[in-house]
Amino acid sequence: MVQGTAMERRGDGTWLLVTPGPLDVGAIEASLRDPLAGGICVFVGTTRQVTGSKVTEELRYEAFSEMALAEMGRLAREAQERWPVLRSALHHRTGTVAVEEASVAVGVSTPHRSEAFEACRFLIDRLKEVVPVWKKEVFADGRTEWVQPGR
Amino acid sequence: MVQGTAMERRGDGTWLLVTPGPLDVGAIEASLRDPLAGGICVFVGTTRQVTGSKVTEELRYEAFSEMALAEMGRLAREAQERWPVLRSALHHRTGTVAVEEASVAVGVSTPHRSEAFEACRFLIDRLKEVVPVWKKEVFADGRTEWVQPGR
Amino acid sequence: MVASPPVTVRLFSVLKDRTGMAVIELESGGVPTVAAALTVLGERYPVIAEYRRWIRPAINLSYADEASPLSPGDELALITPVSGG
Amino acid sequence: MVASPPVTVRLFSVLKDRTGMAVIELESGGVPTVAAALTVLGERYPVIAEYRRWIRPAINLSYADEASPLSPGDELALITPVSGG
Repeated sequence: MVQGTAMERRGDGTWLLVTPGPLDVGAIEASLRDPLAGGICVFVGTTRQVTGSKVTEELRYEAFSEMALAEMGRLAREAQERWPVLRSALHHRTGTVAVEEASVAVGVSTPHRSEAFEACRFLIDRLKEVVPVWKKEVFADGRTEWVQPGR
Repeated sequence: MVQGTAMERRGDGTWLLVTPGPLDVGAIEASLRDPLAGGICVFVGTTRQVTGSKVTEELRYEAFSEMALAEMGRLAREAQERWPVLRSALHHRTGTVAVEEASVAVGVSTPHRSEAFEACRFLIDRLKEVVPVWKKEVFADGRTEWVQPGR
Repeated sequence: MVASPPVTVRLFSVLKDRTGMAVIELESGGVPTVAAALTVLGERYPVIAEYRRWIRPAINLSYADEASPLSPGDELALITPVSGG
Repeated sequence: MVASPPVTVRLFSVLKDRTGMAVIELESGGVPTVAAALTVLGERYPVIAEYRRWIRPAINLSYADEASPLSPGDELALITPVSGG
């Protein structure tokens, strides 16, 4: 799988990143600080070793990076329209992501905590529906399989 | 206000901290990594500068630290009973917390994302109800006021 | 005759500010319950009587209630409405 | 006569693996719509016909649909069910 290079976009209090490197949740949280914020909610998706009877060795992610950034930007704007989002961040890793490592991290800051949870949940749910990223499971027995929800 | 010293407890996948020092969200997130986790949710509460017409200069937190640790431990266990929580962290800062800085951070890791959001929300909501910590608002005009919900 | 250890009362936040006290020791024989301790304290410190309806008592780091018995050596904390987070 | 720029088709994930192609260029005159492009591609690569009902087309980085028109120079991406996160 091609590793690719990082693509990044910042502006309007939004930090978008598609990168083959590890995700930095501390930096994401720092980027969300805002004098009008009372709450920050961050969700991080990590590679899980066991799903039912299957043992995952690692995940390999492929992204259509330019469009992934564009879709993530659209989601950030949609969240801003629905909740009083002050800042947001959507980061996705590409390439091989080992067990326990982070493939995705999204976060928002808002004046109060309810809306932080709601907007963060919205971003990760929608990201999984529309952002053009695909994962291939690599199982402990050596088999590999593209994950294709609904297919 | 007395600054106090840090009190910490670790065990059962739970990291509890009451500290006069800054909170380290990167370290919290790292502590939540688990091979069985698919999702990590972290909530961070920060000092908001503006509430209605009031301008906050800083918040000053006082904790009954020994009991705060005990209550945070009970909340972590209660979350473990209600959701498949793998690891959790509850950290609260004491003393002066400037605008944009974090006073509280709670996080959990779980196999799937829904339960991570639910358990994290439960922990911060209950923490605000039962953990013996009090904040004093210091307004820009120099007035101070203990925040006493329901009083 | 050896004296029983006292009940140690701990105050925080507004009660500590307004009484000027962080710790008060009560002779344990006179305060068999939390309610009795609050009455004794309220007579000595009017602000404790004023706040009594909002105080959640805690004994030895766990929430209790006014009917809870106190034993010599117990630590009684007067928890006014919390505002952490 | 100057030739029109082609429509550039981008493939990912399972379609890239099974066709062995990441980019395919189509003469734009023959594919006035996404549907026409998918038909042409499906004839050349059976896996694209097989996946057609699950493909969400995107034109120039935005989701579109089969009825969407294609212009010379457009980039058409074939987005199979995504599984990021």
